[in-house]
This record gives sequence, structure tokens and C-alpha cells, in this order.
Amino acid sequence: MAKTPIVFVLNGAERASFAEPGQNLLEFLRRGVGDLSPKYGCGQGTCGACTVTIDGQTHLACLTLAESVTGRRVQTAAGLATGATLHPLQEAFMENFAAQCGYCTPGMLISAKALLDRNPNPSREEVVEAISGNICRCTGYEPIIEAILAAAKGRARA
Amino acid sequence: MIQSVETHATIAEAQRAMGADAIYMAGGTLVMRDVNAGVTATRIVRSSDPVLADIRLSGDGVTIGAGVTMAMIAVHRDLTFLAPVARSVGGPQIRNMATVGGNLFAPHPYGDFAVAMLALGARVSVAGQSAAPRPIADVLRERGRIGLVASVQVPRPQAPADFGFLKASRIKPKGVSVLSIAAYLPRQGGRIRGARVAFGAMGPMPLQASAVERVLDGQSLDAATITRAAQVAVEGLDPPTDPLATTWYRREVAGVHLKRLLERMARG
Amino acid sequence: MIEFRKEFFADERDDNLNEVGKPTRRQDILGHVTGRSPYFDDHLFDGLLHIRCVRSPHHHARIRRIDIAEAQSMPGVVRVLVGRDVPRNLNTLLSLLDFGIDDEPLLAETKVAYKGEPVAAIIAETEAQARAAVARVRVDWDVRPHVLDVEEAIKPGAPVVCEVYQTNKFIYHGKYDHQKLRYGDVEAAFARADHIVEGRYQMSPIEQAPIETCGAIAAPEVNDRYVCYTSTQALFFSLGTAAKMLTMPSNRLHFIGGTVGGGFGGKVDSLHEPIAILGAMLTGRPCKFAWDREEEMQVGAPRGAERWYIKDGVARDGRILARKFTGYFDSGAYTRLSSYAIIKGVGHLPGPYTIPNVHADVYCVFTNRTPATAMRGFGITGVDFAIEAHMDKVAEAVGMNPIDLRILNSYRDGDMKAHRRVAKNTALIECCQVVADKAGIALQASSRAASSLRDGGGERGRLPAHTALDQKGTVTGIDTGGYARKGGAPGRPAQPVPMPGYSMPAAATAAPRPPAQTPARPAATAASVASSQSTTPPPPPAQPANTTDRPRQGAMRFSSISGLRRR
Amino acid sequence: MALHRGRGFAAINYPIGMNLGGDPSQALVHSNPDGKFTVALSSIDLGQGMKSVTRQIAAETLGVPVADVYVDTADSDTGPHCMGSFASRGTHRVGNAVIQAAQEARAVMLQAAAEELEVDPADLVTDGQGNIHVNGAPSRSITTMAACQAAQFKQGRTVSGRGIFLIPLSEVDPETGEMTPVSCFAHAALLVEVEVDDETGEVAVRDMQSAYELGRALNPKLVEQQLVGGAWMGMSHALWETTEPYYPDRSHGPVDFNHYLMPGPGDIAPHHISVLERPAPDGPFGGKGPGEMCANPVLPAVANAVYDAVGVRIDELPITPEKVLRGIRANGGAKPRQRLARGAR
Repeated sequence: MAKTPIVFVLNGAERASFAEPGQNLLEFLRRGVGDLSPKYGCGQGTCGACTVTIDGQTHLACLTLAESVTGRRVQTAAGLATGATLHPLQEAFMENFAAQCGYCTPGMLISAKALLDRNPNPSREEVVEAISGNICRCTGYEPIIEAILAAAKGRARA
Repeated sequence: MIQSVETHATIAEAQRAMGADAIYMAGGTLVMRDVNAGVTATRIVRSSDPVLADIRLSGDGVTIGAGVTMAMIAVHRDLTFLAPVARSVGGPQIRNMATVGGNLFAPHPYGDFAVAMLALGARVSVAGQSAAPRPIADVLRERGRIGLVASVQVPRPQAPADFGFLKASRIKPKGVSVLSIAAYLPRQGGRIRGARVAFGAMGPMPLQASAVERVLDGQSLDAATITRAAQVAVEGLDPPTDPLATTWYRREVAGVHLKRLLERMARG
Repeated sequence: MIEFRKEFFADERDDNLNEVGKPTRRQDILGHVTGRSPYFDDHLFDGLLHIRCVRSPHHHARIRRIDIAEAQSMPGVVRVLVGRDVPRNLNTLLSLLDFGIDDEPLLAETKVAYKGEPVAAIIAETEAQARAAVARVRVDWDVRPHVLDVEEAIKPGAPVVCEVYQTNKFIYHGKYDHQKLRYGDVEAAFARADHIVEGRYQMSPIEQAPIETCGAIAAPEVNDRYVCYTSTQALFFSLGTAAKMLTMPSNRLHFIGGTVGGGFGGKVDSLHEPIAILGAMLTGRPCKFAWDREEEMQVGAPRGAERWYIKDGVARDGRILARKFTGYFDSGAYTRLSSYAIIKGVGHLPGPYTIPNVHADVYCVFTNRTPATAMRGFGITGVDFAIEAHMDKVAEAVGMNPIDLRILNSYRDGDMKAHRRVAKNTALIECCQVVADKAGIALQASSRAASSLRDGGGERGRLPAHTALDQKGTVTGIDTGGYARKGGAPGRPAQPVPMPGYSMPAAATAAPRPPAQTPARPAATAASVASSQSTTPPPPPAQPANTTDRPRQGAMRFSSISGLRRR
Repeated sequence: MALHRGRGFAAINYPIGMNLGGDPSQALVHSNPDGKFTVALSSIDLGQGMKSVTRQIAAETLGVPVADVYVDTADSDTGPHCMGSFASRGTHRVGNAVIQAAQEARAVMLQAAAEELEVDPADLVTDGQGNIHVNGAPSRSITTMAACQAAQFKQGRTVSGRGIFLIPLSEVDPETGEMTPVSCFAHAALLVEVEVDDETGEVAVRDMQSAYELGRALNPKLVEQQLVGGAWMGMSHALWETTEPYYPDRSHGPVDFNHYLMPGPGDIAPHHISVLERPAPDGPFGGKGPGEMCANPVLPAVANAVYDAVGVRIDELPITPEKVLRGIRANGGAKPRQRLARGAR
């Protein structure tokens, strides 16, 4: 079984590694590239813990063939902060106690960022829709919704 | 276990590369799940054919490439009648991945977009075949052996109110279908001419509700007609029991949801 | 949408504290929002091997033969584990606390008792290769009749689910096939009640559904030890279980966990750690064993379904005079923790109410389904559903507002509870009053005036003059450990040591830890094989599966022998 | 079609911890030379906030700012034994063990300070800001850093402490069930408002009003996290969740989150929470532990609310649309009860 070389951009930096035939992007990012921020929750596309963006659009890494990111830009939660400066969503999640076990948090943040990038001032309903592909078992969603709305408001002021 | 992944420049080449040991992957939402579970073929065949991502308007119809995603449809300004259908599929991530072509092959209880295609009387072009596009009902019936879908040709309703879609699910806003219903009710002089109504999750594949269509045809969409349509809603349907609902429940509420959809369409 | 009603119980609190009571940010939150919190699977190893289990497709079957030859020759397969590879392939979780009989193999050898029970484990270079090899293990099954309903399972002639418990019921105190609660005389009270209200309540099996599935990675460490990264909810429980099943001194195991992607009770069963470590021992390489989502949902132990029957005798004015429970806890194929959940549940009856006559018979029943285990509210959630749905019916029967009914019957400081301890620090009435007020519900004057601090004790604080006892469900010849010591404690069990609010807990005198026993496989499995062949006639009341003088097993045990410190 | 509103009520208490094998947990606390502390545990943070709440407890007991303390969990080489994170035992058992360990470390720190200040350690207090001073004489002070430095570089003392919490072993009487099941109880009452569709049997939760008594709220935001998330799980159990939809039949068991149903962010309802704090005599700073019990009242309250709305008793969970619809059919239509309407008696 020949491995496939893959060159792509991860969180702004060019990366290269090899994928097994049929390997999904989640396993490739975690074990091949060493970005552990996307999480395995189901491997079925039903939980959203592995959410990343590819060229700005949210995808489920577990349902994405690793080699399909060749030449494309992938963003994960590990790349949200700029140096030591956290993204406003990260600040808002901390401030609003929007995580308990933290396992869904990286995927949730990516879904939220994709929303705010295209809609800086979303309604509550739009936030609900944007995170509807991400399951959280701990929080009951309310603090997460509040955090995303708070991040949007903070950004609107800035 | 997957041994190789092949990417072909055209959909016709991909079609030729298929075989018993191969699975075609479009958006990946169905196939990658099987790959992850280790229950699939040994070769993945893909195509980078740009035509697959085309949306082409032609007169009163539109040709949608099989690789067009739900997200592309949801935001397309000429496909607003399909936007609610596309938005009902999966969550945002799935909609960025799931394709029109793939949806035709989605097993129960998935395939809500195919329900809409069936109600609209879409026709399907199969890769590598020069023959005329085939009626979607045939394609759905034979979907295990139809070959690769290249595109779907969909009539566009003359009036937005002529087409309606409803999905009943247990989870909001993202849940899979207890059932879904699409209705295409072109009206001339207030009368329905050529009604097409289809149900999803009410059988092994999206099914046309012929009895409902017969009740609606030639009638105006008034309360009495809607009541009669609801009464025959389950005729010809074969709903399964699954973790979401039983056969009994699906049969009980099919008419209720049909009535609600038709009432909404009657209100315009 | 949260308010802190500091005016309640203000005189019992000193709110002048520096750090406690402050909304301090979580210590772990930065790791969570940056995706850097290290869960068990966030540790990378070169040459990591992957483990997948071969599982039973049947609810109940004998294993005639397991053929691993073809699987062993598949690409990437490094090793195939079967039951005989496990040094001590029989365990019950609470044996670490000297409670219960070892009843469950890590990998089944002679029979399976639920669909999904593992019989072999493939260790391969990649997960995909492990999955492919799983399909090539051939098992020759002798499918047996199965039973899935708790009340069917305890009928004479039902298929024997778990060989250790021949009547499909856990044995309590080496004496009864259920846990009893007897307080006063319910039958006498029913006779003088104005209303009898009866109900049947059924919980469903529920998945804990942490977003991180259960798993562990083990690797050889320097100094001839093994490191194990794990998602366990109970580090030393898992370490102790692994040490026992692998007959390994506990200090050769180095467990690391503590950052877990949700648990809710689903990560205490310690199934992954022993297999992952065994894999590392036998291959000399790092091994990962984790469930996929399908396994987590259908093979991972759920919250057990409970069935409760409640019968209340109620006076015209709404006072509940007597409450009788019959409970069936669906333990699935093995004990895991259900035996203890029942003890906890029985101590909780009859709910937060002062009822002068209470009776309960609660059965831990074995059925051919996935073993049950802990989940948020373990032992309590199910019976609380039953009690509170039942209270609504009682309210209707006597024509009372449901909140007034609760307050009328609520326990108060000083009241005697059915488990024969005095209630203190109660606050149910105040909770009811606050909710009624917020919801705009007008309570009776007596309910508005009621207080947890007043009108308890006195007559309500006395034990019943007479308690009706019985010997129903007597079993002989079984020893199920400390909690199940035959005869139990005759008199008054230990009273808790009172502890002041912030003072140091009373210094605990550490009981000497008993030396580790040399593991020896109990005769239970072999002996029981023959006896379970027949599905009829009904087995007599539990024949001895283990003798009472069998030494307690375990490489490491947490508990001093129960009763050492008994007063 | 009609939508029927109904209200249901439930009240519960909840036992904290378990009564098996003494239910012990241990903690170790030690200071760096500069007075910054580490608490070593083998307890698990599942998201409930174990690291955070024990950090606050340790800081309070030591008398230092919370920033001066970090908690390390779950390395069996460094963290002493703990039974684990279950049975609502974490805050109570581990919290008490941390208090004991921190008190021992604090005593050494104060001894060291006393030697430097040449006073009796019994006369010293901490200000929680990093200073130790003579009670009533704030000017006679030393920083916690200086005290710890002196202890470790000058006096030869280890600023450290060991803690364990163990309850007395309790037998259970086989004849009567007499036992000491737990050390304290939390309490809750909850009223839920639902809307029931009498044509489809669908139930939507519209509002929750609750009161939770959970001893001292050691961190109000962590308490809020548990109560909001726990009530969500309670409504999920009531209306959605099951691994065996047709129990005791095992067929049609869900294997993914599309079929294992849990309410989505569009299903949640406003939840108005009131927290009451009656400190537990044996709890750490009076804390009990809200983690498990918060879900419990929701299940029966929802069942009772469905009855209130349409007159159908569902005694088998989960309360699916099918069960409700069958009940409505059996009754010949919805039979609203409205026993808990505003102002009702």
C-alpha cells in the first residue's frame, strides 16, 4: 500500500506528510501531522468534535479523505490564537464558562469562527444553526450560545 | 480495507474505472463513514471533473452537477425554492460536504434532497451514457446498479408557492427524518395540474404518493381537498421501524404532516 | 438566569471567605479553548498498535471453538489475544472493595451472555488492519436460549445468564436474593388508609454518551513498568483492576489520566486498561484500545433500566401512611456496579418524605443484555422518577396541589428515615416554596409557613414500635463479600463521625492493608459449566458456586475487610 | 391541531458520596521555595471542575491567593489514592482531603513565619493576599513567600501536607436495610412547562423554574455549569434518550448520534434557577456537590407536565411522541388537567 504525500497549509504554515490509503483527515492531522486539537468523537460525521475549516468552510475531518486537502488551507482550533493573543471567541468561551470537559470545544470554536467570519453580528437563531452540527454533552448549549453572541458583540465594538 | 485512491479527470473516466472492488466517493459523508468502519471496497474512485460542480440554468429548468453541495444550493440566488430543502440536510459541516448526487444514494432515513427531486420530477444524467436523462423514480429504484450520476435536471416552479417541503425530526435544528415530504403543485387557474408529492423515510427509498396526487389533481388547494389528501397519505408507503419511530407512528403522522404542509402551501 | 438566595440558611454560613464562593475561572479552561488539554489519546507514540475486539453476534451462546489462525496471518496483525492470554480472566469490579463474586471474563472463553461480548482482541499495525482481521476470526457458536426481561429472568426455568448466580439474581449478605428495607408495617397501614395508589415505572437503558469514547494507551516504560494513559473516571480503581487481572504488582503500573472528555459514569468499568497493558506486555510495543462510537453506544455499559412498582397508602388529608416498593434493576449479563446501586437506592427510599411505614424488595437481575454500570445519579435517578411521578398520582387521588402534597409529607430536621438514621441538614420544603413562588402558584397557608427547621423530630424522630420482618428469598451457601456477609450486622451499624464545617476531618486511623493474596482462579467457571446446560427444570435456590471459605482474591484491594472497624 | 400547555412539578433529595469501603480520597500539598503551591491528586476532572474547585479549597485553607495554587490530577506515581470521580463524591470527599492536607501545610508555613517574626504561631493569621501577620497587628507581617523560603532554606521544614477523608465503614442490615448510606443530602424542586402537540404527540419543553439546595456554592459559576447542563440532560432523559428504543427488545439500538437522540441547541428552554445554600456539617466549607442530582427532578417533572397538558400518564421513559400519541388516542383525545396554572390552588 503506497502512502500518498500531501502538501497543504495548516493554520497558515505549509506542512507535508504522508497519508495511508483511505486515511481520514482527522487521523492524518492527529497522527500524521501532530495537530491534536481536532478530536475523535464518532468517526461517523454525527458529533462535530473533529470540525476544521478547509478553505474557510467547515468540514468534518473524520469524513474527509486526507488527500483531498492537498494544496488547500486547513484551520484547526490549535491555530485560532495569534501567538499568545487568543481569538475573541476563545476569550468569550473562557469568560462565559462555555466548556466543561472541553472535548467538544475545539470543534465548537471552529464552527463559531466560521459563522462570525461570514456573519459578524449573528442572531441567536443563527448561532444555534451554526453549532447544530456540534454535540456538547456537558453544558446544555446555553453558555456556548451566550459566549458566541458575546464574542460577536465584543468584535462589533472593536 | 482501502488499498488505493484514484482521482479521474472526467466523470466518464471515473465511470470506466468502477468495478466490484471500487466505491465512488463524492462528498464523502456516506462513503467515508463506511471506510472508517472498515466495511467497504478496496478502491476509492473520485473525479475532479469541474462539470460536477456546475449549476446551469436553462429556460424553466436547471441542471445541477452531481458534485454540487447542499451549501452551494442553499445560497444560490436562482435556487431559492430548493434552499429550505438543502438547509434541512445535516448540520453546517455536512452541508459543506454532502452532494446532490450522493443524496440520491443515501440510505434510510437520509436522502431528503432526493425526496424533493422526486417531487419535482427531476431527470438524471448518468455518466458515460449518451442516452436521454432518466426519470428520477427509475434511478432511485435501481440505485444500486445505475452507475455514476453526472447531473440532475430539475424543473423550476413557475411560482414559488407551487413547491413546498417539510421535514419532521426529533432534534432541532439538526435532526434526521422521522419523515419528510415534498410537494410540487403547479396551478393553472387556481386548479392543480400535474401534482407530484413524495415522501422520505417512509420506505426503502423516497416514494411518490400517487394516491395523494390523484386526490389533488384538478382540485383547488382548499380545506376539503387537503383533508382528503391527508386521508390517503399513507397509501403505497411502506414505512420502517427504526430507532426514531415505529411503522405505526410514521403511518399515524404522515397525514398530519401532509396536511400541515399543504395548508402552508395554500396560505402561500 | 441564576440567582443565589443568600437569605436562606444565612445564619448557618460564614460567607466571609477569600476564595471559596468566588466565580474563579476554571484552571483547565485555557487548555480547553486552545485545544491543548491532554486527553488520553493526545499522547503520540511511534509504532503504536491498535486493538479491536471480536464480539458475539448472539445474546447467549456457548463457544465451541475460536479459530484465530486466519486472522493471525492477516497483513499487519501482530498478535491475537484470547481469554487464556489473560493471567486472571475473571473479575467483578467491586472485588476491590470486597463486594461480590468474580463473574466476568475480560475475553469470554466458554460462553457469551450478551450481544457484543468480546471473545478475542486483534492487535495490528493500523486500526483498519485490526478491523479487517476481526472479520476473519471464526467462532463456532452453540446458540442458547436467552432472556431479556427482568421479570422473565427470575421465573423458574429461565435461561441462566451468569453462572455464578444461578437464579439470575445477585445475592445480598450471603443470605437473600434481594435487598430488603423494612420499616414499620406497611400492610397494617394499607388496611387503615383512605386511598391506595399504585403504579409501575420503567426507566430506559441510557448511554452516558461522553463525546470522548472510552479508551486507553499502554506502553512499556523504563524500569520494567508499564505506563497507561486512560480515560478512566477512577484512576486507582482501573489500576487496581488491571493489577488484579494481570497479576502484576500495582507499582509496576503507572497510570496517567485526569483530563477526561466527559464520563457521566461510563468510564469506571476498567475494561480498556487491562487489555491495552496486556497488549503492551505481549508485543513490547505501545498499544491503544478504544471504543468507536458504535461500541460506546451498544457495547459500553448503559445506565441500567430499572422497573419499579410502588404502592402507597394515603390518608384523606394527603399524609402518606405507607409506601411499598418492588424494584428490579436490569444488571445485564454481569454485576459490574449494579449490586451497589441497589444498596444506594434502598438507602434513598422512600425519597425525601417522612413516611412511617416503608417496605422495599429490590432485586439485581441478570439478563442477556449489555451489562449496566454507573451513570449520573446512579441508583437514584430511576427511583426518583418513579417516586415523583407517583407523587403526582397521589396528589390527584387526594385532590391536592402537588406542591402542597410534597411539603405536607416532606422530611424535616430530626425526622427518622427509613434506613434508621435521623435526618439533618434538610431543605426540601424551602426548595418547594421557592419554586411555587417563582411559578406563581398559591400554596396553602400551612405550606407557606412550613420549614425544614421546625416541626420535625419528636414523634417523627422515633423508630417504629413494630417492624414486620420476613425471610422471603432466603439463599444458602453463597458468600458475596463484605457487604454480603451472612447475617450482616445484627445491631446498630457505625454512626458517622460528626465533622465541623471547615475543620479538619477526624483523623482516620488507617486500617492495615491485608497482604496481597496469591491469585488463584476460582473454580466457579468450570464448576458452573455443567449446571447451566439445562434450561429446565428450574435450578434450586442458588447452589454454592463458591464456598464461603474461599479466600478473597485481588492483587490490590482498597478496602480494609469490611467490618474491621465495625463498632 | 392543538398545542396544549402543561406544568409538572417534582422535588428530590440526593445522597452525596457512597458508603462502600469507607469511600476514601487522599491529597498531597506542597510548596515551592517561593510559596507557590501544588496540590497532587489522583482524582479525575471529567469536566465537572475537580481541578478548579479543589484549587479554590486549597487556596482558602492555605490562606493564599488562588493564583498561588495549581492542582495536578491523576498521575498514579505522584497523586495519592482516590476512589474516583463518581457518586457525587468528588467535591465532598476530595475537598475534605485537600482541606486536611492544606491545613497541615499551612501549619508548617505559619510555624516558619512565627520563627521569623519571633511570635507564637497561634497568633498568626493569613490575609489571603500572600501575607502572614500577627492577628490585630498587620504591620508585623511576613509574606508567604518569605515564610516558605525560610522554611526550606533556613529552618529545614517541608511546607507540605497530607490529607485523607474516610467515612466510617457501614454495614447494611440484611433484614431491615438499616445503614448509614451517605453523609449529607442535596435538594431540588423543579417545575417544568411543556407544550404537547395532540396530533403528533410531540412534546417541547418551554420553561423550567427550579430551586437547588447544594450546600455552599464553592464556585457559583461551576455550580451554574452543572445545573444548566444537568437539567438539559434531565430533559434529554425524559423525552429523548435510550440505547434500546423498544426495551426489553434489543432491536433497533442506535449506533450514532443521529439515532441516539439528545436535544439540540434549538430544543433548549429558558431555565430560571434559584440556588439555596445550607452548608453540610461534614462538607468542605459546607459544600455538597451538585453534579448528579441536578438532572433528576426533570424526568418526573416532564412526565407530570405531559399529564397536566393532555391527560396522558407516561410511566415508561423516554416519553416519545409515539407513547403520547397512543395515550391521547386511548383517552379519546387530549384531556388537559391544568392543575398547576398560575394562581391555582
